[in-house]
Amino acid sequence: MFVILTLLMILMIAGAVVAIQSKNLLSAAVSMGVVGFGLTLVFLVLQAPDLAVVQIVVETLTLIILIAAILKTTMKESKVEKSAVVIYSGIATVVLLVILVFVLGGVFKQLPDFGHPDLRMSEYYIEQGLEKTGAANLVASVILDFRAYDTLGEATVLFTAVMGTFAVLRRKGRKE
Amino acid sequence: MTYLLCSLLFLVGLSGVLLKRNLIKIVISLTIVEYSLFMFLALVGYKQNAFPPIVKSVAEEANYVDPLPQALVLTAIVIGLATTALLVALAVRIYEKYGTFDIREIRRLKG
Amino acid sequence: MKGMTEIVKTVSKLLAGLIFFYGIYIVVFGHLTPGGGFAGGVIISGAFILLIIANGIDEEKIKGEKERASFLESLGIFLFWIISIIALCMGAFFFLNFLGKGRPLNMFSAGTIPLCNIAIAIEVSAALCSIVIAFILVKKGDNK
Amino acid sequence: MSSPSIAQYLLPVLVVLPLGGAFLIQLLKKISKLISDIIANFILGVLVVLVFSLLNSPVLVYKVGGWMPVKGIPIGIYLVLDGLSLLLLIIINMIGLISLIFSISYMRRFTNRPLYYTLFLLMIAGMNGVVMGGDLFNIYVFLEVAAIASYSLVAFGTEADELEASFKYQVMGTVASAFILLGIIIIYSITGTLNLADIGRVLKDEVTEAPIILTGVLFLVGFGLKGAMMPFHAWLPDAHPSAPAPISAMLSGVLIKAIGIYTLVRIMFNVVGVIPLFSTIMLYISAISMTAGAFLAFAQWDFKRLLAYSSISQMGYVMLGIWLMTPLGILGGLFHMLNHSVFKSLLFLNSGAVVYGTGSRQLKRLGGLNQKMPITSSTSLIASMSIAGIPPFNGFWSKLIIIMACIQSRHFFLAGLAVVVSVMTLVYYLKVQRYAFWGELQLTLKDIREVPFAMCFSMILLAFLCTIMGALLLPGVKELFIDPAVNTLVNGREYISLVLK
Repeated sequence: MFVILTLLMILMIAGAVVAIQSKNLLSAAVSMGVVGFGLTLVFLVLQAPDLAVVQIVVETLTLIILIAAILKTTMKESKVEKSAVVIYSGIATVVLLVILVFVLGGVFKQLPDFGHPDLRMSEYYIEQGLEKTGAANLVASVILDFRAYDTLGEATVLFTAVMGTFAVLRRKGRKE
Repeated sequence: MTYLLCSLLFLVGLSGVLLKRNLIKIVISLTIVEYSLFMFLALVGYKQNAFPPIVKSVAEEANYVDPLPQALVLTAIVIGLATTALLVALAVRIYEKYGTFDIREIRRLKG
Repeated sequence: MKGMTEIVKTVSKLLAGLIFFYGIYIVVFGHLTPGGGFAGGVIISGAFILLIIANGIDEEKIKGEKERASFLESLGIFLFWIISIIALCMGAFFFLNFLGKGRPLNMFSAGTIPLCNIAIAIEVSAALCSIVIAFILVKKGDNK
Repeated sequence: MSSPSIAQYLLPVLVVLPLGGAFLIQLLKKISKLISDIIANFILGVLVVLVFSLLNSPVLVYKVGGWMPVKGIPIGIYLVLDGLSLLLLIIINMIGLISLIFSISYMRRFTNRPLYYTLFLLMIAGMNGVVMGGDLFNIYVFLEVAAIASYSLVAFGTEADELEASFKYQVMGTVASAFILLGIIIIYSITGTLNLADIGRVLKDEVTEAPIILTGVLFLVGFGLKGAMMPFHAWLPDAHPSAPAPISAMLSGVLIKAIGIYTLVRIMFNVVGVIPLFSTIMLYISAISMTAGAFLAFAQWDFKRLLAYSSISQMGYVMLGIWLMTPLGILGGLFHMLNHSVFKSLLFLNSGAVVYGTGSRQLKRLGGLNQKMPITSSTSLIASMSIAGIPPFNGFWSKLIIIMACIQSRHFFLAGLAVVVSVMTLVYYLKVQRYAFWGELQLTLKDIREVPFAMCFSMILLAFLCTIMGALLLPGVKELFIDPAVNTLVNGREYISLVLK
């Protein structure tokens, strides 16, 4: 299990690097799809079937929206000339990220190690989940009963995004 | 070790946001940053050789994976979809107005 | 936007019904099997999007569709909003699961959870359909 | 199952009502053109009445879903109302109502009014959800609701530069949310719970551990980006000017406080506990914000960009007050936050009136407006006086308290800096008055008229507030408004025992 997880993660990182560096926008979108569907497999390996179902479907939809936008505009990446500014900012960012890797690495050692989480709030969800809410799918009971207020906020986020997309994509913003 | 790989993906996405000039590339890098956070959340909730959080029968008392981070990931996935949809809508309209996806071009045209 | 070849059109007509019912299955059994309001809603919207992309659309007819989709979306989230405040109006706590829990492990068993799942599925499927229709309606770079 | 007490009843209504209103507007928008105005204004009016009825209530804790704690561990999501969130609620809903009245006639120039009102109500609901949230992930979700609504409202005019400003604002906002989510995940993996009070209880002694310091830094970066603190302010001078005037009044006056400053202060003071090193870092950040914001504002010729930079500088004042960590400093910071939301939104509404009347924001092309637009120029004179800290108006009192707090805690350099920046603020607001309102009337502007009644009414209301809010420091009134907020911050970790009693 552990080996599969590491392999999948390496695949996702490779897909991410290709997505960012590729010249053609369509191939960038497709390699983003690689990262997304790799994430679906990671969810399956981590015993999270709920997430795999939602992730695979939402990933397909994100790709549809992204590729629809790319086909409407242009596929070629803007030409990146190697000016001094680009190189300096590149080096500065790489140095910053290397420092961040060490900081995050140091901190993650002190978190409860992988595979043995210290449950506190969710012990109750696991023991009393079925009895108190009647739902066999504990994740559904957490989403729609223990923390239903989150899901109301989150459905509102989707509603706001649709209203925002309508506001941005309408033909004329101002009347005069 | 797995947390380190996950933070590597976060940093690759973050570097894409900081370095890239193309609007669509920035949107893709932001999505990759969000994917790494979802993975990190799922990793935090994982328990060694435990069952997925679907109760098979009322009687037996199996040990399940932690359902709370999975609920958080479900919410975060839809928030990520909402943000991406709005960002891509903005990128399409910006391309329509400026004719290019390149930030430097847009800043020059904006004047 | 013109549709695709004849083969794709017929296959998409056959498949769309299947995907639609699979989505409904995921929503209705959301509290028993993995899935739920969100996954099922997105699958249902996938069925509609497949039909739109495969068969192509004419601009005017789809504008009416977009209005209906956004109305259905507001209706869906309004239903979910009403489920959340019914308990508040009855004097109990906000978002209380007031319906009976029923016998575990069968369809009518989790109080308001299946109703919430259905309301969310309506909202999510209508929302994503209207987003994709809005993207398709954007003309290809008309005014600079 | 004990049902909630009457006062507790109002907590969820403050979030549910604007949400319901937003969905209702989208359902009923076909009935008549006025329906969305009526619903939106009615709901915000009810909200203001509810907030003022909650004034001197004790700390209220509302358990959503009726889930009582098990073995002392909170299970569901809590809504917590204490002094600090009540002060923020007053700011959000009062300025929201006044901006809404202003936008009744201002938004005639824009298409699709119901969509505008829906997004406005969603922003109000999001901010109310953030301010009353007692659960870390719940604050993140409602923060996203308010943020996404404000991204689309900034791009509401779909002009070329507005779209670009909204895109830059959204990219930086999403990066900020990613950092905040990373912080939340680390806190969850350490403490195993998401309830703010419970996190505080679990973290009681280990405040100097590496993960907690990293989470502090992540929250500083994330909420700093959302609140446009100095190193992360790049999006604000583009986003605020390009938004429609009532929206930039809401963004500058309310959003960066409720999302940026409130959340950072709540987590740092009440939950994690402030390390002395952290408060000195914040003092430096606020000092830089204050001075750099003033210098940048000094050089602007666009009316709204000048106001945007001045917001950054005034936010520096607020944070300077709060992060002195002394009762007097916190009093000054919170009182300045209240005052700033009033006079900054008045200034943005004035800029909207000028744009509505003359059609341009460039100070060079304006002049002598006080002959043609008396109400706008007189209210903007009052606002400029109070932001610059001239005695009778409210800005003077809060700046005075902040400077006294700096002296009391022996930060003489910061006190001097605050005085210098206050003088600079006076200078660049006089520049605005000189070029926009006094001076001779430009030939092109001969035929402009005063703005319609709804806009004048809201400007006069805000100007009236500017004058009387100095009285908030009187002994009788102070206990009602400001003291509960100051006490929640002064005895920081009491919050945990209050919520989990």
